[in-house]
Amino acid sequence: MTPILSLRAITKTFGAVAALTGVDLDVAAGQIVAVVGDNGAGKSTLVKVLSGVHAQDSGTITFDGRQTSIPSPAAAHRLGIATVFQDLALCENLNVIENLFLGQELRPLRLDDVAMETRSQELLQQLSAKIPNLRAPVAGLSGGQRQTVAIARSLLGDPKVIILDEPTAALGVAQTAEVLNLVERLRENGLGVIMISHNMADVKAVADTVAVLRLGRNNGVFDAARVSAEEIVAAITGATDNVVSRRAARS
Amino acid sequence: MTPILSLRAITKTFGAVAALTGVDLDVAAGQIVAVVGDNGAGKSTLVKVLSGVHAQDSGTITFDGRQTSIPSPAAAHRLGIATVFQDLALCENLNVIENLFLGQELRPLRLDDVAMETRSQELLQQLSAKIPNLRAPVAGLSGGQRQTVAIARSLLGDPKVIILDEPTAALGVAQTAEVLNLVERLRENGLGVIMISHNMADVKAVADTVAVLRLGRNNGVFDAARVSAEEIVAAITGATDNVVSRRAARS
Amino acid sequence: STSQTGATGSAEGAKVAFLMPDLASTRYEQADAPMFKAKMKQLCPSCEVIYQNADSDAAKQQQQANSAIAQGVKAIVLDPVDSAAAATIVKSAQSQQVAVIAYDRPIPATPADYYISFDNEKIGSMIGQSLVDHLKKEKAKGGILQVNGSPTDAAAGLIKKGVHSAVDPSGFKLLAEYDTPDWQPEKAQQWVAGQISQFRDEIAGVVAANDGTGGGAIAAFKAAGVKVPPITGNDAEPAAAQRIIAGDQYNTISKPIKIVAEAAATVAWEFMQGRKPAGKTALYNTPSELFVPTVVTRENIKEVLFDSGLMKAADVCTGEYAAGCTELGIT
Amino acid sequence: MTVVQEGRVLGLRGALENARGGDLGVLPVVVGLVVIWTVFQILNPVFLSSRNLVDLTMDSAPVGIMALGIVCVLLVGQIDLSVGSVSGLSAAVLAVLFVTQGLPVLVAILAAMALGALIGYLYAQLFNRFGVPSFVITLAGLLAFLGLQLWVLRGKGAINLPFESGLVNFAQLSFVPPWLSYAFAAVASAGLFVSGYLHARARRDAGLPARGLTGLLVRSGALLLGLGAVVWYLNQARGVGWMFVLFVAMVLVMHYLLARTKWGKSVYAVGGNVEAARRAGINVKTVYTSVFVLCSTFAAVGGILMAARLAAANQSSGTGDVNLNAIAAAVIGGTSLFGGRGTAFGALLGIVVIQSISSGLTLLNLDSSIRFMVTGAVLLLAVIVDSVARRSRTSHGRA
Amino acid sequence: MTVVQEGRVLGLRGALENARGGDLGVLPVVVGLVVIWTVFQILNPVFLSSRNLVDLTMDSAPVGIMALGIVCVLLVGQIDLSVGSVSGLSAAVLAVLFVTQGLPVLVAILAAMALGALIGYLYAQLFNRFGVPSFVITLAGLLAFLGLQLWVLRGKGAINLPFESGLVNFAQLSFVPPWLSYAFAAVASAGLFVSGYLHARARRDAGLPARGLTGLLVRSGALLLGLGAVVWYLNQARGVGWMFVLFVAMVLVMHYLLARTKWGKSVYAVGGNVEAARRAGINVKTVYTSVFVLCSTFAAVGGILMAARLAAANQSSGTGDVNLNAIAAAVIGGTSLFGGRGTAFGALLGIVVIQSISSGLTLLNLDSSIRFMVTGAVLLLAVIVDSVARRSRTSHGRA
Ligand SMILES: Nc1ncnc2c1ncn2[C@@H]1O[C@H](COP(=O)(O)OP(=O)(O)OP(=O)(O)O)[C@@H](O)[C@H]1O
Ligand SMILES: Nc1ncnc2c1ncn2[C@@H]1O[C@H](COP(=O)(O)OP(=O)(O)OP(=O)(O)O)[C@@H](O)[C@H]1O
Ligand SMILES: [Mg+2]
Ligand SMILES: [Mg+2]
Repeated sequence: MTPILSLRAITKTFGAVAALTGVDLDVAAGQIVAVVGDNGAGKSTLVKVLSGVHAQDSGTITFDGRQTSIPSPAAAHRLGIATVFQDLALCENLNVIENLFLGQELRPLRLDDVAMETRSQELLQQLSAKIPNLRAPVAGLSGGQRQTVAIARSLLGDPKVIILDEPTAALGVAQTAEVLNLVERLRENGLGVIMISHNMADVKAVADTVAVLRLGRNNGVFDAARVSAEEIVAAITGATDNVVSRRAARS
Repeated sequence: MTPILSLRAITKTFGAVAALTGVDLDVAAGQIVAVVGDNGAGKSTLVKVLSGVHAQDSGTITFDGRQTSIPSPAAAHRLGIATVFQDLALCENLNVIENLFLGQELRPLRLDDVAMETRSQELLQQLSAKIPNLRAPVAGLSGGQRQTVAIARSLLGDPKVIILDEPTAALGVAQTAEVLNLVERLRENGLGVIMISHNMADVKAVADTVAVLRLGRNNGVFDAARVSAEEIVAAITGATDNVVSRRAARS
Repeated sequence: STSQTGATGSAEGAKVAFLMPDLASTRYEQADAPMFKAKMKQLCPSCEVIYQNADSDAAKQQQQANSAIAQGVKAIVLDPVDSAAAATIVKSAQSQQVAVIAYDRPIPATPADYYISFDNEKIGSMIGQSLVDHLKKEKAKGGILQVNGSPTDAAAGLIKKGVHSAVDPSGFKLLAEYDTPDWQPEKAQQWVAGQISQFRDEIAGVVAANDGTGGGAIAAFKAAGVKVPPITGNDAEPAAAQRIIAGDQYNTISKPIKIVAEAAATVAWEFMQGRKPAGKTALYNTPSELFVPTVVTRENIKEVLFDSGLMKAADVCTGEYAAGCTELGIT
Repeated sequence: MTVVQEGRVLGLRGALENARGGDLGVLPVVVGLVVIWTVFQILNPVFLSSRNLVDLTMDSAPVGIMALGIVCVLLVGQIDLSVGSVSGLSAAVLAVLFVTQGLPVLVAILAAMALGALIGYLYAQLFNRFGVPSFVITLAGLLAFLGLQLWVLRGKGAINLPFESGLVNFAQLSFVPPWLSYAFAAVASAGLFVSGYLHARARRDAGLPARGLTGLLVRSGALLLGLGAVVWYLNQARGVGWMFVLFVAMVLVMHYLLARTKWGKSVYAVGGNVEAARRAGINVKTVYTSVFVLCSTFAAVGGILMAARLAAANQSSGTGDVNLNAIAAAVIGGTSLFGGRGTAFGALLGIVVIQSISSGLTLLNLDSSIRFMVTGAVLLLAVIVDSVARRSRTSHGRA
Repeated sequence: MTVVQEGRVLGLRGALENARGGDLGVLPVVVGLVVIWTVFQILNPVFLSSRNLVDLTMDSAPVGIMALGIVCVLLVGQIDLSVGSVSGLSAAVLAVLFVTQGLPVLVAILAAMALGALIGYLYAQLFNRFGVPSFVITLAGLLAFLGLQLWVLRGKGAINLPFESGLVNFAQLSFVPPWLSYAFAAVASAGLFVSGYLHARARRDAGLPARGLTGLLVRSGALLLGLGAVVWYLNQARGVGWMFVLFVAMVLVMHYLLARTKWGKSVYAVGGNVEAARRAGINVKTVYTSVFVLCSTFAAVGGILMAARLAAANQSSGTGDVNLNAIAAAVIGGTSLFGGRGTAFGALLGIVVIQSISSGLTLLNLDSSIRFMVTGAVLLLAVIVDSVARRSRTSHGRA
């Protein structure tokens, strides 16, 4: 598989903190890559580099065979990269529909609110979202409802690559299952998916490849079908004897 | 076990949305109660009622045998209820130490920063937190780092009941294990713990009792040792044939 | 050090400060300052005039005076923003051997070295009296509206007092009066418009404390579609001259600024050379020289403003005012 | 038929639920206004006379237009302290070009507006490039453009605008003929009905709940009655001024732009969470630029109208409380100083509140010390009514 | 010994890392100030003369104290537009009580300050009870207290304060004797060393990294040299005014309160995220009350000093640009208008920038129109330097 998106030697520092050091990553169309790592390992920073929020300090990004740069979120949108951010990036003062279509409203000069509302309902139904009122400000939504809105938003355009930063963190069991189903459907439709998660079960369930980040560096890329959860945890924590294995042993 | 905290018929509405309707809940000292439910089921609203953020519309709260009201977060603190909120409630402009000790600073008239820094380091170490610089504003922390800070904060006072609203949602595998260990230690120390989670594995691992909320109402209280994950999911979704079970059957 | 203080040594190349109070009236920037500078240049070509305007801020004026003293002026010509606060300036200047010439407004609390002025209270009474006389002559009925200057401006307080001294005993009823915040014409306009709604045709005339507020009052009558009654002004701005020529404004007041500014320059030059000129009279224990302003109406506008060279017909008689000028023989 | 009924039920229920939820919209400001009007009317019966209300509408227009610009700037979470100076400068430029230079009035107006737009563009550049807080940029602008205004008027002080000119006439004496003003009211109410009907039909066709026919009819009927009554009352005196019509038209246009276009949504998004807006691919800098340009241009328009109304431009044009009044009108009308919340109609209501207080006190003939105190007190009272209502809303959980 | 060395390495490395990370602290404002000073000095050599700098320090004090109050209000994300009016009112009250009523000056001062505190309390009540935006409350206050000031002075206009009184003397003529001023410098630097040393020792004892002895010595030495030089230079003219000493002392106290007390942390927390502060059990209303009271009291103190410096209170005391200068000083000193970011030292630096511009332009002898324009331009320039540096900081990820 030729990668649709490919990173080489990406480095990013914040003041004295080196968030990413020489990170490589490849995603092909129709492939789900899980990026896992400890808290502060640099996963979200990687996502932000890919979605144009931060510019990398050095390193190259190749998209669809062409070397490119992603200076702004708008540029990422243009390339066809859609992102669900860990902090969701919703406008609390706008309602659900407005948030879903933010930046990609239908009929810019005379908003087509009928079409937007219909499409929103469809999308959210597909994710089994339980949102009482689409016209209330997002400020009043529960954590999981917000996350659903953020996921729904990334599906709106016609993206080639979707990046999900801990998409199921706040979701209920049913919604999580729906999102995993959705991710699989995205793969079937030939999209490249990067999914960040702390949940080994979810990772094992959907990912094709698992890339581990540790302290801002690559720490192994595994074939999801062949690796065990324990091996991934060992790569994440940097040791086979860790608190997780001890806990598992104890119970 | 006599409950240390006990709710009866708690009701709370937001405009037209009935977030809680006649909810009952009991927590005893040395007991871990997991509250589970779908997105928007009212879990966080329940937490907010208990921590003085919202006042209930009706219903009674009994704490330590005395009927009481919790009109403000300060009142909750005084009773001995510490809370980790789902949205964390950190001040982005303050640094980690300042956030940890917010409202309970040592030596109010001449802050004892040495003692506060030492104590912060201890606490965070205990949670295996990986935070490069305790004196940098929280704005620059990763999602999991923030969550660790919020959890550490709730341990600072000398609470009798700790409420954790999806405490491990953003945590890495190691940190999650540490938090679960911590929750068990809290039980051993005789605290009452209310833990909200979407992760059935975590719930099964630590909880004594599982209370299910559905659409703002009680939907069963189970003994964690005897109930299966499937039964809980069925109570959450309101059906034994649900997307989770279908997904499980498929794979 | 002594080299920086006045009173001794050569006056060649010396500095003098000319400190004006506000921008509410255009005269300081346009008339007083250039005329003072011109006269000074004539008396002492090598001397330097430091001109500052305090923009109605007494503290700023104090800062300006201090900085003038720091620059080593030998005399300060001071038109105080606030007569009381100016005492500080006089004290500190005099303690550093810098002479202070009070200009335009007196400084009663601490005698300055000299006082040259017209009298704002007098100006108030003159415009008021002129209007009252006119109304009596016309056998007008009704009452008078009084538009005062800014409630936070001491000079406006003096004018107000003067106007009252003419209007109160006149027999015309004082319908209402208004302190115009910041001398704003728009505020005056809005107030007068309200009074037109209230009193309709009871209004025989309006005493406005300067040309700006007078213009506002006129605009209010025009906008209400009502005949404009006689309205006063003060300052003899070109715009007011135009309105007088057009018959919209009844009077304004022309102060012989050139004479006063030149007198101030002459006196300052005396002080700079270390002499102490004697006053024509004494006011507030200060040797003083007072000048009398002239009320300008349609009758005398030609002589007072144009024949004297204060204004040029070419500047004023533009557009629709040309006809009025011709009628009055202003060319 | 069921659909329509369902729609009506929803319409009614929705309104009730909103009221229960504390979402009273502009109602509280209106209540505050009614209180003010009643008190002033009792104190001086001239206050609610047609004549005085006509003056009130005319006085509201110039600063109201500025407030409209301020609403936009506040919506993105910024501020413009210099609208007063910009209005004064544009008045000065207009007067110099039109009177002194003898250019056609339209050219002079366009030049003054262009200057306003340019100033806004300059602000936006400084803001976007250097990230200087808009408070400081526009504070510097306040001083600099006041200086420029004085410089433009140097050696003149004040310039009369000829009373005969179309501009002065527009601002002082031109009123809508009564028949046309009634026609306006009718057209507005018919327009509301037609657009509402089309919208409801489209929603129903898409299977969404919609307002019922009766609801639409009642709404348009109420508007017709309300507008008709106002127009009739104003027509008892000179009527509805064209300048006021211009103001209302601008409010309507801005309302449309803010509520029904992509640009409007971007403005709210930038004010609500600028980082989220940026990540959504919105060109945040363009939004800031558009808003600053709009605000300064509106300030210029306000300045032109103020000069026209006074028939003069002078050195004190735009000084004094013009700035504060424009900002206060926006804030009283419910625009948040922290961005993301507010409407164009807020500017209209806010300026009417401010002008009512000012006009009412003007009529009372008070000593200026008392006048200042009462102005402060009344202003506060008007806003307390509003805030209490809003607070009940937040306590119901809607921020 | 190793600990000390480790400490020193940390101190140095820390500073370097901060600079690399773009955290330049107050450095940019200082750079802006140096630029302004250089330019003005070139244009007029009197600018940096001791005499002029003495005047500058004295002029800075009253508005600087007000700016200190504004910093507190801005820190909690609110604003006070009425410091000018409150200062004018307190000046008027002081003058009436002291001069007209003949009360002892201390009683008059305390009464004026109490009035200020009361006003702040009133604001806080309105804010806490009704949730009226502080912008509107203090706008109403601006008007109402201007009215009250006029009323207090009715029939008088202006009241002279006797030159012989201690108060006027304090503000105009009383300077620190040279030996004492040097002693102050020495005490300050010794104090910095001792407190730094004790703190470092406590940290080392607790096993935390700490500054090394050399670093502490260098820092205190630099302060000694810097202060000594300033004091020496000012002593070439009249010296260091007691009023300026008061101002600096208040800055130090406020710095301590904000940085080293629980109350200070609450203020930052409320400004950063009021809901988080509330959930942390902070009594948010008390914090707002304390801050509003502080700000109005400081405004009253500023007004008293301003009156003392003028030796008069009049109707225009506190009007004009007092408000804007106080707010601008806070903002230029790096206080955010959105709350949660700023320092007490910012007020000191900000007011020095503003007064330098004002004093420098006064010396330049410009036409008013040009003066306004240049003021605006210089203000902008000073802040651009600052903002560009700050921006590099945010682009490095520190908001
Ligand atoms: N402040 C508010 N204003 C309006 N509605 C609210 C508010 N807070 C919560 N709600 C509504 O109340 C319901 C319950 O919300 P809550 O946050 O308690 O859900 P939750 O069980 O915590 O869900 P999640 O698992 O997604 O966090 C939701 O429908 C939500 O939209
Ligand atoms: N804007 C910023 N300023 C300063 N430091 C930052 C910033 N953003 C991230 N960091 C730091 O960079 C490191 C990596 O952060 P990142 O958010 O990428 O972690 P993560 O892998 O997503 O962790 P988590 O699983 O907790 O979300 C952390 O140490 C964090 O503190
Ligand atoms: Mg992350
Ligand atoms: Mg929740």
